[in-house]
Amino acid sequence: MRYHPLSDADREAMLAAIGVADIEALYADAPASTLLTSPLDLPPHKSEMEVERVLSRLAARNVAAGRVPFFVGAGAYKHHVPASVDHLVQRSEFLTSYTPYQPEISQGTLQYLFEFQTQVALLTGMEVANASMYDGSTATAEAVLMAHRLTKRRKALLSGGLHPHYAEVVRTISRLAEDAVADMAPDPRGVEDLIAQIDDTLSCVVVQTPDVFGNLRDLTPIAEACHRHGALLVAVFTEAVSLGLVTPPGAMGADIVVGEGQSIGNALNFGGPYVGLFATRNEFVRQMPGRLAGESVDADGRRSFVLTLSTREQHIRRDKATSNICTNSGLCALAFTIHLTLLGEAGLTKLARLNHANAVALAEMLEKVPGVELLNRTFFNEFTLRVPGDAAAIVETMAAKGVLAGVPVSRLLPGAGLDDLLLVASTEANADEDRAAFVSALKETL
Amino acid sequence: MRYHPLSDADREAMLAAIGVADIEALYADAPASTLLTSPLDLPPHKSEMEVERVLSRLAARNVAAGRVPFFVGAGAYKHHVPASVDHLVQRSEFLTSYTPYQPEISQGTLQYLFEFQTQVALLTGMEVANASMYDGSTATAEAVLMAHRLTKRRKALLSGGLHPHYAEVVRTISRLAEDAVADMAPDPRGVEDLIAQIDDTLSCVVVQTPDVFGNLRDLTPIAEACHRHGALLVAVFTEAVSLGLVTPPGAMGADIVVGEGQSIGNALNFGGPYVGLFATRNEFVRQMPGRLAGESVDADGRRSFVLTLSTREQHIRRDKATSNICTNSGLCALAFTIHLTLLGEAGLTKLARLNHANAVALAEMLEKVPGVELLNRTFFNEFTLRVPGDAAAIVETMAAKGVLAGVPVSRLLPGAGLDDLLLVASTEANADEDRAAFVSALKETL
Amino acid sequence: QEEALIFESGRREASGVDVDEPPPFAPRLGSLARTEPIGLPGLTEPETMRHYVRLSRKNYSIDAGLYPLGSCTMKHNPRLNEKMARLEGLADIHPLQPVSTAQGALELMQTLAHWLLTLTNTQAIALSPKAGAHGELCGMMAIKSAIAAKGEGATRKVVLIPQSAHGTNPATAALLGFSVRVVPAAADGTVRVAAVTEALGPDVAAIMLTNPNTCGLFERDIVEIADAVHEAGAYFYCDGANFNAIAGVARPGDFGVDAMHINLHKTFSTPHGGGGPGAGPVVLSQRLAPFAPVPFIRRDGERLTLVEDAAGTQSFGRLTAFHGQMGMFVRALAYLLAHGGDGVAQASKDAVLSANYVRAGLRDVMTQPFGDRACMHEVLFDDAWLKGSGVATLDFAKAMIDEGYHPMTMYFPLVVHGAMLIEPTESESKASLDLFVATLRDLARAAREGDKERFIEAPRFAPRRRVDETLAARKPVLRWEAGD
Amino acid sequence: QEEALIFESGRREASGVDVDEPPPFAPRLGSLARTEPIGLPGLTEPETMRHYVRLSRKNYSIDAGLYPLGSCTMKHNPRLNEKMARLEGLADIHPLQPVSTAQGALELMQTLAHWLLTLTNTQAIALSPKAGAHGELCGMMAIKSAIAAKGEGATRKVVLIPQSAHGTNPATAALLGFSVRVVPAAADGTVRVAAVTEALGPDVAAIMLTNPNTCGLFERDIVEIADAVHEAGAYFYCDGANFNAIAGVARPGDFGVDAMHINLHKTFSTPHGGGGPGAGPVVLSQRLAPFAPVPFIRRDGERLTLVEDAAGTQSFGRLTAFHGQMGMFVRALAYLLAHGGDGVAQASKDAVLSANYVRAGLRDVMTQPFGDRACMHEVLFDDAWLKGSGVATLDFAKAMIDEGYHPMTMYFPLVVHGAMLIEPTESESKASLDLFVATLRDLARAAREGDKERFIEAPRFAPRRRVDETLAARKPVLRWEAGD
Repeated sequence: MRYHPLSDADREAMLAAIGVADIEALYADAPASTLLTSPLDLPPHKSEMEVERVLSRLAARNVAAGRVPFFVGAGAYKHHVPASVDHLVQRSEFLTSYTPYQPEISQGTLQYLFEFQTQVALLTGMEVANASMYDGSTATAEAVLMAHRLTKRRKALLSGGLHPHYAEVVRTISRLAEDAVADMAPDPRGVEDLIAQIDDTLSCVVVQTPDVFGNLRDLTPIAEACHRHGALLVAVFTEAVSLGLVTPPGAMGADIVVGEGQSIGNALNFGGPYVGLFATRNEFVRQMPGRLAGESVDADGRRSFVLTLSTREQHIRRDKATSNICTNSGLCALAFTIHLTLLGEAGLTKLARLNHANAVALAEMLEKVPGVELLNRTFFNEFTLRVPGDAAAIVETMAAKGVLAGVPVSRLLPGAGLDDLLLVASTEANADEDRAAFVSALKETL
Repeated sequence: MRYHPLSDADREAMLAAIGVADIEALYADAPASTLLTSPLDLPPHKSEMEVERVLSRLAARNVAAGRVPFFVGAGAYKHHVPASVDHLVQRSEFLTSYTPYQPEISQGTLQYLFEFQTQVALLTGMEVANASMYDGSTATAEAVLMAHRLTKRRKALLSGGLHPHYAEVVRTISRLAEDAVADMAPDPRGVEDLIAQIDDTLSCVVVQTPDVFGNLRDLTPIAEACHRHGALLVAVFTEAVSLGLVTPPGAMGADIVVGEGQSIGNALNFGGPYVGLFATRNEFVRQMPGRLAGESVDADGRRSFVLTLSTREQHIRRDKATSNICTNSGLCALAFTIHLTLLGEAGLTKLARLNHANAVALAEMLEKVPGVELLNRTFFNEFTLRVPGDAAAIVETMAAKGVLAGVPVSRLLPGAGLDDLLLVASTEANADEDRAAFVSALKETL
Repeated sequence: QEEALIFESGRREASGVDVDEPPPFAPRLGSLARTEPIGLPGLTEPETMRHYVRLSRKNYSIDAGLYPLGSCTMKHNPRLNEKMARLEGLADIHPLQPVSTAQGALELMQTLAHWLLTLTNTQAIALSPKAGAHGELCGMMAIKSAIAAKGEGATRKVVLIPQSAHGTNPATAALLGFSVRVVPAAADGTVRVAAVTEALGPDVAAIMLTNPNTCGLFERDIVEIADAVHEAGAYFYCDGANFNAIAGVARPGDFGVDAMHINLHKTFSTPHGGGGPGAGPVVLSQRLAPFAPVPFIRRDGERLTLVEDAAGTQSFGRLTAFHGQMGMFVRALAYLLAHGGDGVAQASKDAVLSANYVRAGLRDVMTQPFGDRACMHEVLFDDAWLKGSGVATLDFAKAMIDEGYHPMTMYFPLVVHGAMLIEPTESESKASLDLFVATLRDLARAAREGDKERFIEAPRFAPRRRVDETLAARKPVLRWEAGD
Repeated sequence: QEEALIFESGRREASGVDVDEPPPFAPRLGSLARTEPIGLPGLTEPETMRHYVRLSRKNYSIDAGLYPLGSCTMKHNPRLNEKMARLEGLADIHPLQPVSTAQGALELMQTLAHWLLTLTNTQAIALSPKAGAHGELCGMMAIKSAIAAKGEGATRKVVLIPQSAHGTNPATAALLGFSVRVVPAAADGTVRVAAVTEALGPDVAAIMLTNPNTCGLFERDIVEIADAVHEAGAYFYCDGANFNAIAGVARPGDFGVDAMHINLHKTFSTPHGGGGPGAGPVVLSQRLAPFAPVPFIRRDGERLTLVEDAAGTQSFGRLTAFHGQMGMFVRALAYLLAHGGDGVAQASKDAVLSANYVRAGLRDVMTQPFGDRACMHEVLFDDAWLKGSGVATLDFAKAMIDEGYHPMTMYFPLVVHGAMLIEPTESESKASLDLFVATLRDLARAAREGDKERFIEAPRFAPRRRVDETLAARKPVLRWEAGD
């Protein structure tokens, strides 16, 4: 086996040194009844060529986003990732290194995490950020738990514009952790009156902008209402590129900002791995979950980076930790920080502008299609259409024509009576011909 | 521009430091008539996404070997390259490093070249090998020139089984260097009487095994005849994998062994870059072209590697160098040596066996096709068929059916009256279904 | 040369990406267009390459050396797996595109599920957990849901956990509102059934046990413990962190496990990546199967469908936005296909063999807390042998850096004084193990002979000497600030 | 830790590749089956990864630092180009598959040809040369063929070459049976037309000139020289090694060049790869076009065809087995498309600007052989300023290693005593150039202040100290031998 350096002769020699007759003897503590006596019904090892063949065949049965006019978003976005990002992420010293608990031989990882934290803080307009979470949805759940710890209250209010998956994740963990959740109704036009629902029982209000329907939300009055009632405002985003062009949550009074970082540096990957972003105010840092890289000095006085404030974490506090999370999303955070370094402020701003321009161009074309209504007054690179008929069926028909038109709201909110709504996203990856293909496939379908 | 670190402000500051008003002033020595006054008619810079789009479209217009039943050989072979090979070759420290003239900071390159040289020597059965040449064909031409230098004669005899392109390369350089070449007729069955042509005017005889028609050639009697007449035997191979299973030229008395190393570690690449292998006897080393890595010690006495015997090279000897070659095929040699290290003797032997087995299986199926004749008594992974009709037309028809059946001899030897011969190669990449597809497409075509 | 921060070397106007300028258009941002600059630095592409390549060269990695990290399992990461994860048809697909256009992806997930269920002899799987700790949460959520379904939610509020457990276990239990009751270990480092029986009661929801345990030992009472737990109406959560010692050799389902997460990076070699991303699928017994989270895959003749809505099922709900760590699934499946059933078993056995070989090589110079007995895939030493030398476990570990090694796991498990937990994995050659043992013997000799400097001052030859962690925690500097 | 040779760490039976066993079959090897073992060592995949990763870490690279190598042009290698060269439809195609199945490949080569012809204002191109020196050979073969076609083959046997030329120039001329006549340079480092006229005669076949020349200067008489050469019935071969100073700014065709090779790695950034592979397409004037080697591409309506047979044409024949370095063509074209016409010109200008900036930064501490005048993309210093310091050019260069830099080009061109030729390229930021200049100033100061140790002992902080080259050459050990 190509992956196993030990030969049978090596094994013999090693067994002799240990002083046992065979490897089985080393499993002597295991009850005999639990040791397999015959091989499992699994195929034997395969050559590299054969593994490639099997997986390539599976891959060929999927429609890759880059091969068709592609408008699917709702929390994950098709963006171009520079070749240098993927090259660097595959450097042995990044790919195959361990969590940087030994700072002397991990400065590479620690410095990029420190840079990542700073970038996330700047992007969100917050004071401090952690070294990443699993993804945007789990980061949102952790934000709610953090708000509970900070306010010593245990009830969250979720906006009707929050991504339904995110809301479900919060509800699931809240129910099982025996915390309370209040839900607003789905809010396709972004007009809900959240403020009227805010009272002194809430630990936090969770609002997304751009919301799942694409609407930009002004968080400032909501933040003020929260703070009047001793609650925290948790702001959520699922499209990090939007922050290049819109007012950041930090500038609107958010206390905790969480979001999905996939769209900078990371592939779609059918949903994962992604990278959760998490930022807050300095005063809350000791209740923040996740890892943190901090600056220090080494014995020679040189600037050095090190994981810090680990007393919040499970391997020190065990049943009193801020979270049970043990890993972050290191390599995805690396991809994010490299891509954002490549972009810089100038590139991110331009990229966001191009996204917005493409979405506006598409919206203008679609608004003119008879029977189709654009629900959004504002949006960044995604918007909601009301279509004449079942959006899911329309998407399926258009897929058969080679156009992936978007996400039917009924897939995210089944049974909510929103079957005629379609979420449509457009990024820099869409060219003129993609938009034309969308419009013509839609017209044929309606 | 993403590749240019200097900003306009930087440029201004630098011009000021230099003391000139603009960059144009630095071109003052160039005659004004030669400086362009308006931009050339070339497109402006493109985003990475756009470059990918252009090149992907071109790529999509080619039929990739891995996507069809594929039997094309004749000097370049479709083999599986392990993923780790390509990963390692792309390590920054290999990919973007310079020729190892500074051994103190180039031990990585120098050690793998030393290992490569040893592997090539072992594989060919020779005493010493260089650090690689451009490819097999240019290595062959250099071998002839080396034989001329060693024997002080200037006439080579080329076997009729030598790859016609290789023969052309030798003839071209010989004609222009005013050396002589004697050619044997094309020899599809490997039965030519070379020995009768050997006399005291020859510097060398050039014989390929497996020859271009796939026949294995016993070099021993030819070597003896050469040596009787003071000539050298130059042995050529185009399929390095064959050396895992057949008697190496070194064991048959060859004086210089050259060949193409593409099939170990390197992609087909439409013909290049490839890697020429070059081995010889110790006594001839100072007339060998190309770079050499040698063992030495550093000032602390540690084993170290260094480019050596460079007095043979053009940057020292200028018009008396062994060759005008200045680069080798470093990265392709690296791919070769990594793949061969992964294979090892055990893996190479097995791989060669599987190649041979697949070719035999295919030959047995094709021999049974009515009207088709197998010309070879012996072969490794490639053989010659006589087909009823024009082989080129048959190949074209089969290509339209999605089978790339091989190389018509007429493409290599136009006008030689061998239009009904087809070279067919089969490697480990061919599965049962590929062979079945070949046979059925051939039957349909005939 | 020190490597500047991007905030020091970058410029606001520099960019390593060229973006096309759109034709003029009317924005639809309402009043929410950004008005203030972000403050982000940019680097051109050449500068970016150099920055990260230089940073990377300050890191240790498996590709460059052995990682003897007990319980963390740093093994070889085949590059084939990286290549497969980047196949366009697997990397460039969206979690919400029509399932009719992603049948290959679902088939891949089903295939991985089949392997994991077969290797564990369990009946259902939740693929979506994002990492091991997330898998623990998933498994304990399923248990809590099952208890609630039986109407015992109010009474069963205790989880049994041995002191040697990973910190994630009590953290997970606490997160779900359980209180933790510690189960003591016997003198031989294992949990005996008697201790469990003693701790069990009608208030117990579950036991969380790691097997092989964190001392590197197989829990020999495992079957009896499972029986006792089940008899008491509780569930058996098995921490699968050490599954790599037994995969293909024994099946947790045969121990009576109700739920177990599988760290794909530990057992099936998805890259650790400097701390993530992980993936922690959870296998479930028949009893817990109905409570598995959404989404899950259903086969409908030729067609695979995704069940994404928990309504109308007993599913406890959704753990994360989409379907899990697909990129990791691809890598793990590539690993499994490449190894085959035979290779997986061999990997486990070689891992155990290598750990015992290291044990045999060091047993006369270092001390083992539970005596010199066969271990599983990792071997545990304590610091009794360092007593009086003035060298602590930490110093010894830091001295390993100067010899070209990453330190072993230290001070874990907590139950052992000055613990040193060594896991060589199956990826090391005998020559590599021999060199490692010889180096540690040499260090041990030096420690005992009083060459304190070599330890207290270590590391001396690394990119950094010891870093002041106290300063970092006391005066946290967690981001760059202008004018720093 | 030292890294063993694979012959020391590998085993005959070990392999990092799994190969399927074929069903039994009757071999067709006749009497030529291998009977003796090869003696090759194998390593498993984990060992292989570690071996080469560790080796790589002993190398300097562009990605890790500046390479101030005059005349060798080590610039940034975009990873996009690597990605494009690996597109399945470009990497996995065979040179002899039907041209009907490779139309995209031929179109790509035609597109690259169009760029190169436009940038040089020439009329034909030979894509097949494998590297710069091979391109020289190609160009000189075309010239020799043209001369022969005019019936002057027997008389025109001399090639004019300036003393400062690359060694490949005289080597190429000699290989083709020409004798070399050296043209002296003027005191300002350039070749004046008078010197050329003096050397010209009816025996002269060609002049081989590099422009910008190897002293980093633009040959100001270039047009007059070309006219004189043509008037004398000879041809003008231009060594294109320094084309990167003028690409997009001036066109060799406008100088009167008849043939010029283009080093794709120097000008268009295909990676140097530790010494290759290169690619050296040659552009040709109308006068030489008929003699271009096969294969070449012909457009036949929509269809592209390959002319592979020289018969019936004036082509001088074939230079190499197939169509050239396709993998390098892809990279170069990706570079060109990305840069665009504007970016190529900017690259040339920035390269010249950066070289002059380094000149401005060092002109008061180092000496220039031809006075302080504007240079092209590289700046040349001599060792006059080191006189009496006991430090030679070599020592100075080796001391640069200890500062984290690759040495500059030394002792070339030969016409300058103790030459130091510095080419920073357009890929360095101003901050990087400033640091480089500051470092060299510091070293220069140390050399002049007599801190000899720092130079004579250098390098002290590299993977190796100075290597004994004499020993290597006197007792060549060119391969590993058992029992070494």
